[in-house]
Amino acid sequence: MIVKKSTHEALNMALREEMTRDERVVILGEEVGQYNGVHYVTRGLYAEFGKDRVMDTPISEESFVGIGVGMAIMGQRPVVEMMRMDFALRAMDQVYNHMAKIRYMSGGRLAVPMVLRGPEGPGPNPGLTAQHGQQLTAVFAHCPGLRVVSPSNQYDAKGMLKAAIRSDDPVVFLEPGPLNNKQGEVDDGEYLVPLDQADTKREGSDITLIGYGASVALCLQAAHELERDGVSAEVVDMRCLRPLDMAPALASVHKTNHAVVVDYAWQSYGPGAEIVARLMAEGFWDLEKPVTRVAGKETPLPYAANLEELSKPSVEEIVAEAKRSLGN
Amino acid sequence: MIVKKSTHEALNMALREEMTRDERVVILGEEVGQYNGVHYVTRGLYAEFGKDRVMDTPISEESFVGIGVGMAIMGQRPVVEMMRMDFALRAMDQVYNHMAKIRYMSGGRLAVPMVLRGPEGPGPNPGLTAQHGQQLTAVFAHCPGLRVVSPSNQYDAKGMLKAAIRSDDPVVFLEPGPLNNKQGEVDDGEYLVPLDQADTKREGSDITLIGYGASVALCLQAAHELERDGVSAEVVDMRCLRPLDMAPALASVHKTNHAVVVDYAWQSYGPGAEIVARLMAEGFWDLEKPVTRVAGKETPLPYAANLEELSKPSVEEIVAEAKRSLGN
Amino acid sequence: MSARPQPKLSPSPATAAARFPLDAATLRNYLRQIVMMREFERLGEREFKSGLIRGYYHSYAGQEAVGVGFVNSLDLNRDYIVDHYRDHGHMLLSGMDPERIYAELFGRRNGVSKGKGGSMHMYSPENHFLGGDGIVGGGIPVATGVGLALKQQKRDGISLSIFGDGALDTGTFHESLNMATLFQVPTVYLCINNMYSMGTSLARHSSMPRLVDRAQGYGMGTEQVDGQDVWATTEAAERIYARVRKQKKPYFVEVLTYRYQGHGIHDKALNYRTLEEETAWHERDPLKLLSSYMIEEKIMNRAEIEALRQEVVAELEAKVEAAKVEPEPDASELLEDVTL
Amino acid sequence: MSARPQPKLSPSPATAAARFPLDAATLRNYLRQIVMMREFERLGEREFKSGLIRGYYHSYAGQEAVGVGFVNSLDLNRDYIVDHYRDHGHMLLSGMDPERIYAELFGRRNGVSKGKGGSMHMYSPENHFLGGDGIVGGGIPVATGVGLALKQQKRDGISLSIFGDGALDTGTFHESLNMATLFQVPTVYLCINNMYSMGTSLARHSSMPRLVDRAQGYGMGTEQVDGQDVWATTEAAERIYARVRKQKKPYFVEVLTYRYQGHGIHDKALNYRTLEEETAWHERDPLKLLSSYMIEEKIMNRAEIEALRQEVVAELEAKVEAAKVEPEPDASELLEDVTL
Ligand SMILES: Cc1ncc(C[n+]2csc(CCOP(=O)(O)OP(=O)(O)O)c2C)c(N)n1
Ligand SMILES: Cc1ncc(C[n+]2csc(CCOP(=O)(O)OP(=O)(O)O)c2C)c(N)n1
Ligand SMILES: [Mg+2]
Ligand SMILES: [Mg+2]
Repeated sequence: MIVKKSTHEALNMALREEMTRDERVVILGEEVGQYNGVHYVTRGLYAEFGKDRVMDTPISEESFVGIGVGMAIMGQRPVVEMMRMDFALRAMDQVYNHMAKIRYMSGGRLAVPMVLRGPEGPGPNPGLTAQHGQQLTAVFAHCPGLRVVSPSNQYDAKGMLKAAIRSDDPVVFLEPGPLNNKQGEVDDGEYLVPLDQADTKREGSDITLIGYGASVALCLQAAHELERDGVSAEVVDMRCLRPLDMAPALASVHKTNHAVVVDYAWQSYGPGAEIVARLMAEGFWDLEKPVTRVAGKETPLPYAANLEELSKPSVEEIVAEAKRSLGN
Repeated sequence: MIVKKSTHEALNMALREEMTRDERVVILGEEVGQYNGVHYVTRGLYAEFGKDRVMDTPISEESFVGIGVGMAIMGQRPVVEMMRMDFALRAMDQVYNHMAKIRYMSGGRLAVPMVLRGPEGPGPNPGLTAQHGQQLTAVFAHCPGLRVVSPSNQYDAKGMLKAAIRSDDPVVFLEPGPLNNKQGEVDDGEYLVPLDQADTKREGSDITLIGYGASVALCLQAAHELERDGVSAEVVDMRCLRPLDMAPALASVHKTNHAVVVDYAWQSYGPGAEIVARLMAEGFWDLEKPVTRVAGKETPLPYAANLEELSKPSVEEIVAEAKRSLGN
Repeated sequence: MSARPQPKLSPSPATAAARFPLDAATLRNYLRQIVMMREFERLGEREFKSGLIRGYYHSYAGQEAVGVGFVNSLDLNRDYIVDHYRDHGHMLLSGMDPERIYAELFGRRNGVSKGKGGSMHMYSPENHFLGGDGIVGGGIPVATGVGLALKQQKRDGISLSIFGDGALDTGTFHESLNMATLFQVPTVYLCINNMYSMGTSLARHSSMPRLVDRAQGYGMGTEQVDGQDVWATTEAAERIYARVRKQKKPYFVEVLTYRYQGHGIHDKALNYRTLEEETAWHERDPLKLLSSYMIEEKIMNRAEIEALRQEVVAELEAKVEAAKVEPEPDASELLEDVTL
Repeated sequence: MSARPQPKLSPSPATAAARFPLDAATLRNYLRQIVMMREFERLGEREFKSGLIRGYYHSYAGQEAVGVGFVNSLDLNRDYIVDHYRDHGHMLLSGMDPERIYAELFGRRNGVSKGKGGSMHMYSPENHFLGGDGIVGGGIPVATGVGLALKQQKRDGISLSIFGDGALDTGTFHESLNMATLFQVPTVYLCINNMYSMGTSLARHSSMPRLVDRAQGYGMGTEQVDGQDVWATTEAAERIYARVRKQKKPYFVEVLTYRYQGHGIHDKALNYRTLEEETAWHERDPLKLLSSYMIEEKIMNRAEIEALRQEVVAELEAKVEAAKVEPEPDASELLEDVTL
């Protein structure tokens, strides 16, 4: 049945369903248990599943990610929460050198079926500032051995988190901060959304707007505005960053011959760069104009309300960029 | 006077000159002092400058990078060595959230004039394996607030390290591992190489090969081979990854209309992606063919000699890709 | 929760004062400082609720006696502070103008960090205040580096590293204290143990109930101090700083106190602690302990104290109002203070 | 270097053996194991020099009595090991076939990790050996997670976390031990203190000379053990494992030993230590202590011991030769075992 839920509720449904289905699924993180989760994702699970399945940790990110790795190679299915993904910078050695590499380094003798999840980017609330509102997608997506995904709506959030928990690969599950409290339709029944398929979220014929996570909503709004001006924009949600599924974007560009890539992350060396590079390699002959990017500005996230707004990619920028590409 | 030196000797000259010139310059790292540096870069400095200026640290990367930050905001000029840049994964929070951001977060009231340096990528010796031979260039280059540079020869290595030490910005100085023991010409006098200028290392008219760090040598070799087949290749050394200077590459592509980007890092979300994305945005109309990439294979660095070789970008791949681009 | 530490029973203010006398002028000053810090946070939280302050707000209310002892006893002409995010009280004690702090909280261009930092990220080199920090434990190595710089520069100051009980669970604490002893840095590690790391009580995040016991492995002097009592904190701070200055070696001190508010302004439920516990700590409120002593000793009477409070509030309200009407940063400032 | 710890004076083998008797068959087995480990490394270093092994090579020579006590005493049907990079000896003791280890060192497709891992990255789930690890301190949280999994799966094994003295300087050591006590995991933290972290002596990298003293802050049992003496290591291991199995709580043990070779094969100068020091440790060589006791007690004579050594060498040489002629991985394997 389709119900209306916030993203954190959708994620919570996914966790509850998977914990019920499989007792190897355990949650670790700061304030995930008794406190019920700072962003509500784990709400109620401590009461329901008890302290051995929903474990509150001290502020020891590197080591509790490593504990997750140890549990995973023993066949548990740990879901490790970063209160904010920024704090995974503390755990980067465990992510890059253990979680991602043990399968390969062991010649496939061990698997690391764990999920590292948490919110990234400037939201849900404003004013997160420089150390709490970063979008580090590219840092994860660069690392072979990981699967890296980021949903753009509530339905995908639930289905992808369930698929992530069932994956035998380590998955970094990036929850777009700005989406956390937003509502949308979710199926309250059993379903999975694959971890390796991009998805066209809106059909259109003149230009392709490409995003993932929170930037998909910007693309959809921009498409809406462009429509008023007679421009038909297609919106492709990349959704799965590693491995990156280019098929829908390439098919779309084949049709529209124009594209703009939209990203909350810092532009340089951000995920958008890889998407553009793939369009170059595989879509060049379809392009009438260069693909350009609208992304986060290249500064630490500033505090002042006006500066913070300016630092984020905006619908106006996307519309302007699209029009520039189309020559109107 | 031009002398022949290995890269580690060139770097050593830079350190010695700067430490002599400015007593605020101090070195911190594992085995940099009494042991004389695992890759010889700090050789002799402990004996010459003493233990207060060349400080051996325990295996505490996160914290001694943080100690560097604290010293830098107090006006010292710390040069912090990572025995291998892989170990900076341990220090990523200090790099991203402190070294890079304090200047901005303080509204410019503080500067963090420090250098983080060390070897990256699969070398100098073979068999480094998965946790010791990574090339994490893109992880650093994505972070606003840092300068990120990587020299491709001995001359640049010395001049850029000296400039990095004198910079008021925090600099991540990436020493290409494969270059460490290679020899080349260095000026034993005083000179600086700017931190924000790419450099054309070879002139040519048919195609542009773009690299940085260790991949420049591959490009030069490929250019040499292509010449035998009558193809004139220009080689551009990006050298400064953040900020990224596109001018020479754009000028070159304007002339050649063809380009291949070469990179030891993993291809997806690697530095090459950003270079391609910029060529797309700013060089599109000059391109006759799509720019493609030759990069590291997307696996942890394997141990077996044949697999390790296969995992690295090769001259043959570059030559093949160049010919494919040129349609011969 | 039997393992949860109770407020440390300490002598009454009168006994404490007898052991470590502070003169009337000093006590008046301390009282004013405590009132200032307490009221600063009250107004700040009010402005947060009114929407002018965004993001995070971590109140210092309840912990004021720690700052009174440990910040006042520094010599900020030569000493330096590296703080964590619960930093408003320490900034005030460092001599920073409340208007500039409010301006930062309001995101104004004249704020301490030009509006770019916010509550957790203010730096005032003039006041030798080298930042709050939003990363738990993130400032500990930085403070150690500040100590090392002082040593290398042959200056005779010390650095004060301030962090909470939660920071003891981070690797940087451990790595930094080991290096502090190896390198003999003149740094005081001040752990403000307010019994909680966000919603997690000491017993649930710490393998040992006494944090001094967790700091035994670093070859440095350690002690535990009552953080509700300005005599105790002042005595300890003066003694510890004198020792560190003389020996040029690091020191660890755990100060026991309590935060009255939630972890941050969004943490309202406080379902993780009991009313009894809160009440027990409020019994030993630092403001209450100090003011009742002063009344008893006839240094000030109740009316004078209330007048002082009103004077402070009026002063702060004026600062709030002035900061409110300051301009926001210019759009061009977005891309300043970072190399592009 | 006055603070540098000297080899711990311990009773003579005869006294040790009297306190904790081991039967002749056990001693013969231990002797064979020590010889095997020692000769394995000798041949490995030879093959490195001949160019067949590349990258890193960290010899276990000198430390064998640690493994004899602490690996043999595990029950590897239910217990697990998470090691660091100096792992060859422990792999042999876990029952892994030397040919497969050499094959890995030669980068062969039938190597323990299909030739992808190399010296530091071998994993044998069948032998409950869950890896070497190239990151100092990187395996400590992993071992803690293995312990937690055993607990959650209600299995009755324990996990053994092996690391060096240098790992005590990493944040993961500290974070993990704190959590081990909080979560009550059945994990033994075995610190092999061989007096050096690469070229840095204990006194230069550790704020306290005794590492047990640095492990007091985690609310778990700790002790220091003589690592040259198989009776001492066996006694300690059996007792500690029994305790951890029963109490289901973590434990920290520091074992004092010495590595004979440089840190790795490239570290030849050893300019950081003295011949006297080396000689003092060789006096108490684990092979020497054990064999002289066995000779004295007439369990084996010198000739038998030499025959044993030759037999082991012959066995290992055969393994080396067999591994040498194994095929290298197929090029297609480059992109296997990783999702693309
Ligand atoms: C590395 C990191 N992990 C998690 C957080 C989120 N967080 C902020 S404060 C806090 C609790 C810290 O408590 P404590 O150190 O006792 O200081 P207090 O808030 O009590 O003053 C947590 C978990 C963070 N800021 N940084
Ligand atoms: C995080 C990290 N930093 C640095 C290194 C380089 N390194 C490898 S081993 C080592 C010394 C470790 O000594 P110890 O822990 O005592 O073990 P031992 O080699 O003596 O067995 C160092 C510095 C590393 N592998 N990982
Ligand atoms: Mg606290
Ligand atoms: Mg050692």
